[in-house]
Amino acid sequence: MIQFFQVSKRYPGGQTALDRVSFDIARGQFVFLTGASGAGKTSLLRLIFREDVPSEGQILVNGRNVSSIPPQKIPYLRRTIGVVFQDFRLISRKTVFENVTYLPRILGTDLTSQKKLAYQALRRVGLAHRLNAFPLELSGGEQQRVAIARALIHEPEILIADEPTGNLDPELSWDILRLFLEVNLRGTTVLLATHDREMIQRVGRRVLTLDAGRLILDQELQGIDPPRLEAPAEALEPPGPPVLEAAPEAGA
Amino acid sequence: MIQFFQVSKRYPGGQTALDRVSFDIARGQFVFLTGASGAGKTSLLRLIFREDVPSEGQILVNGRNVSSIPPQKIPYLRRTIGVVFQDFRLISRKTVFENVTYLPRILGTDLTSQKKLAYQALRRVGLAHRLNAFPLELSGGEQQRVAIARALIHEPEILIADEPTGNLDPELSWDILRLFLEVNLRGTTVLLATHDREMIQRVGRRVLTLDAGRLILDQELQGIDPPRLEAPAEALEPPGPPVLEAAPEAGA
Amino acid sequence: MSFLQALRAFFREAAINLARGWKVSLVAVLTITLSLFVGGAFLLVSGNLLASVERWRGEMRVVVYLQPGMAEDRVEALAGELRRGPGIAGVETVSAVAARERFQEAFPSLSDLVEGMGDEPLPPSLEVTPADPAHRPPELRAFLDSWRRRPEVSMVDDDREWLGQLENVVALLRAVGLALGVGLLVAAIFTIGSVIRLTAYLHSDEISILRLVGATEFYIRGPFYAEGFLQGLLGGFLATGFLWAGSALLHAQNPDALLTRLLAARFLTPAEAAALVGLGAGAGLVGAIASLRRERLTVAENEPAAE
Amino acid sequence: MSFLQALRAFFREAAINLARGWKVSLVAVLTITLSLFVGGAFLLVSGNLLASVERWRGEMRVVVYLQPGMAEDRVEALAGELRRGPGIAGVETVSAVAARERFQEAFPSLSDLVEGMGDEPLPPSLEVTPADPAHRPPELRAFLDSWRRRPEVSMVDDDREWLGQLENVVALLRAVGLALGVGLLVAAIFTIGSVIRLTAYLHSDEISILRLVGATEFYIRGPFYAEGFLQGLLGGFLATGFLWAGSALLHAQNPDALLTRLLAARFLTPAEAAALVGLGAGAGLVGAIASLRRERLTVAENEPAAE
Ligand SMILES: Nc1ncnc2c1ncn2[C@@H]1O[C@H](COP(=O)(O)OP(=O)(O)OP(=O)(O)O)[C@@H](O)[C@H]1O
Ligand SMILES: Nc1ncnc2c1ncn2[C@@H]1O[C@H](COP(=O)(O)OP(=O)(O)OP(=O)(O)O)[C@@H](O)[C@H]1O
Ligand SMILES: [Mg+2]
Ligand SMILES: [Mg+2]
Repeated sequence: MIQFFQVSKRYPGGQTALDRVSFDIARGQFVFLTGASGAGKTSLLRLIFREDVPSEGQILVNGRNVSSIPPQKIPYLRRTIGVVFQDFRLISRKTVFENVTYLPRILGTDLTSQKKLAYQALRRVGLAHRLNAFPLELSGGEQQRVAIARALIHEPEILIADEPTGNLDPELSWDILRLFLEVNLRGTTVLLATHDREMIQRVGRRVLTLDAGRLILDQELQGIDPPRLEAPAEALEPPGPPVLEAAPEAGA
Repeated sequence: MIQFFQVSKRYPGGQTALDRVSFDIARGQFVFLTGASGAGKTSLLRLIFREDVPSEGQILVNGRNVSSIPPQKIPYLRRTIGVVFQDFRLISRKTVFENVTYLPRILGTDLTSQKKLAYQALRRVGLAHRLNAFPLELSGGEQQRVAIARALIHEPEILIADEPTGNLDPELSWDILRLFLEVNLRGTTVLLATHDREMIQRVGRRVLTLDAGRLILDQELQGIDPPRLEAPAEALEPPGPPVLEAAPEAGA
Repeated sequence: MSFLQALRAFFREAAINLARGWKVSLVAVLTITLSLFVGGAFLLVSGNLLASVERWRGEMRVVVYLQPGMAEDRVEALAGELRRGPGIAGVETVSAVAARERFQEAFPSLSDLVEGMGDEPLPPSLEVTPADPAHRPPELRAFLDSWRRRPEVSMVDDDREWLGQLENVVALLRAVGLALGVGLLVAAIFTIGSVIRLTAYLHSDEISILRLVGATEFYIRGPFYAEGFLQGLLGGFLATGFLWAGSALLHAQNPDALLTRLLAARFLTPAEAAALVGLGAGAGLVGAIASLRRERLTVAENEPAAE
Repeated sequence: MSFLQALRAFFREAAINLARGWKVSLVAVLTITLSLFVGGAFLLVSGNLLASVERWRGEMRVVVYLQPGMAEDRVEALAGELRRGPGIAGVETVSAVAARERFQEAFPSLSDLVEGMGDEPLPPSLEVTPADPAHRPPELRAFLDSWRRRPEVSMVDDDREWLGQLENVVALLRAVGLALGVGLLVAAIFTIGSVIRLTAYLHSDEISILRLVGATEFYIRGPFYAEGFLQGLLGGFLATGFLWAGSALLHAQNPDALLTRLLAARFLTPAEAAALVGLGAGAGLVGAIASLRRERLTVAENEPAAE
């Protein structure tokens, strides 16, 4: 379903976001993508629905090479992919209803069906009662759930979710994860970028780990099996007096 | 330093975000604010730096009643408060340097000093090398750290951070937390809204818990003492086959 | 989605944008109104002037001035001779007395001067109406030239000469009006383009989401084209309305004044008015299309710079 | 931050905004240019006309037309009598021959008519120069009226009458120009206001951050006021430049034409030009201030609606 062959991505500024990444995700798989801040997760996801093109390498989505796809075919590729953006990308001038029904509107769905679809999608994320609110009238977590509802409004072939639970409390995170698993069960291929190791540990499944743009780990976790991700040693220590030195340079 | 007396906040749409909340935070305290998505955390924080006014009740910040403060005094109140917004609020037209130096510019600091301040603040969050990047050229976690650097550029009297580690991996989250603890040690009162129970457990300190706008818990945790927050029962169970019913209506 | 459905959606979206950003749109609409108004006004005035010229052409005469003090019967004899000339429809005699009276009417301040003199100071004349007012056949011209040289004749004055000059003036007027109208129209297209580009910029977040969700270029651009079209259409209607109001005002103020008769005898025909409105709508569409060349929208999608 | 530092910062910020959004700003600048140009042009033209009127006033004479055919010495005697009248600086005689020549010069097409007559058709006249060209003392008026009734006199013609009419025309011209200029200026203020409001809208995210970080209203609004001021200033300079260019063009094309002498004898004085530019800058500032009343910026801060 999604195949990366030696894909690299370098930005004009000189940042190397991805470095010869190769993997193959089969139809119907549920895959976690993890790695430190700036490791290249978002950059990788953006390549799949062609928000950006790779500097090197080939990407096949559904058997199609997305970097050589003709521009007028791009919309049809994108309609099969639901995306939850890390920064939500809700339009503040539009209501929640209008925000989640972009895809049905594009497809020419009539208003009644749009309303039904929107209600269903919002109910799944627990926000059916905020249909007519504007995004700025929602809490951070509610906005995130609207973004999730938008991605799920038509059951997509591929679901890409970039840190979809960063603003949610653990219970809601778990609910959303269940929702994704359920969508996955119905046949959608799911690729989910997250920092939440607890979530990955609990769910298991396949985990791709990026580090400074390189794919350093591609493991298959089993349910609640103990994850083999390196646990932060100091995280288990008592906090004690805070260390007075500045944070080390992280990221790229 | 920060006192709430029976504060309620109802939005025009009819949402009740806060319901008779009272508490008192002393100068130099380090306080966590937690609660489910839509519990009212952001609404509470916004009242402190008067981005909004309460529907009922009184709020004293540094002995000043912030809802009756004359408009022309508001800027001077705000200059003493550093805020990390849940949605970052970085200006995409401006570079990282320009984004973090708003306060020094307002105060008329000369360019050399601005550069020094920006460099110091960015180094603390590990982003000194991206001084001239634009926010859209940064990863989600990097943007969040720029927002943190902006709040810390002048050591504020009060630091308010709304979900400041939602887009950071556990190691970086810990680094940022250390940074906040360090700032707190130097005298800044810190109020930090977060969903991250692990973080709260490790650090301890005082925890305010909101639920549907009501302050339901005000506890003092000790270091690594086991937290007394109700742990989600099912979170510890194996995931098993995903439950096929929709997520329960959460939030308000 | 059917094409018609899409069109309807575009116009609804465009109308909403116009209503929300009406202050900026107003500038664009008024610019196009001004350009069409100026162009239309020149067209109207020059059209009316041309019609007057055409009418005068029908009344155009050649006047043969005779020597002063010529006897009445001699004048009549010359008139009879003229009448038999080629291409001449009729000849009327104007006596010296009638000529003086006309002069006094035309220059009242000089009236006393002419009055006080003993003899009739002005000469009698013969007013010749050509058979075809628009054209002078060569025989007629030769005939008139022969009269110019006769001793009884002091001067032959042909209206056609100054009418030709008037026609030149009207043509110039029309050219100036057209140039001004076209110049202003270009400015209007530019302004509409600016407003559309601005709307696109203000909506760049939405455009970006539409793209990412799988909207086609046609779907994304449609509302902007509709917006330009609507602005132009509105400008066209306003311009036609103002022209009509101006014309009506002239008529109401002094219905018989020369100015009214010259400039506003006739308003635009429905077809001409429709053409004016259509021109506005077309200009709006062109402005919208020009402002949304491929690069523009792409820039708005990813980049922070373009404002 | 000192006031001067702040001003410098505002103008730098405003210049950046203008450069980035120049396409929209252009519309505003050109509107104010147009308004100042039209206002300035009317001012200039009417000013020049008034100057001409003033000049003519100095040359203004009363003409006493005598009876035709009057003998030379009688004319001279009358001239001598006139010279002794009250408030009269001088009297010049114009003989019948000179009068005919003048008439032929003024109406060349009627030249033949006057020529052919036996006697001199036009009367001799006496041109009286009043001592004070601007005012007619009552004695002079009574004196002239007594001459009007004398049998030797056919008519007394006082230049002052039509000059008064010309002055009315100039006043009308000036009023129309002022009205047009003011109307356009209001439109320009409106346009500048729109552009500023738009800039504020485009920057509402930044305004919001500035507020939250503790910027004062003065600091937040400063750059927008500076932007309006700069737009108006630019418009004022452009208008002055265009006026100057138009005037120079007229001079270059036909330096001696009546039109040039009437309309463009004199360009704006430096003080007037500065006033025009200042008016533009002031209008820009007013537009900026009007567009940023308290409510506006607050709305932009929290609300999604206002576009
Ligand atoms: N448009 C861009 N231009 C230049 N550099 C960029 C751009 N987008 C991302 N980068 C850089 O590429 C690297 C990878 O970014 P990416 O957004 O893929 O990280 P990420 O894994 O999603 O991080 P996070 O967990 O913080 O969201 C980072 O160093 C980032 O600064
Ligand atoms: N401007 C607003 N208008 C109307 N309702 C609002 C507004 N802002 C917030 N709300 C509502 O008030 C409630 C509390 O919102 P708040 O943002 O304080 O929650 P929160 O605790 O910060 O949640 P999260 O963890 O998801 O950020 C929510 O139900 C939200 O929908
Ligand atoms: Mg990311
Ligand atoms: Mg919140």
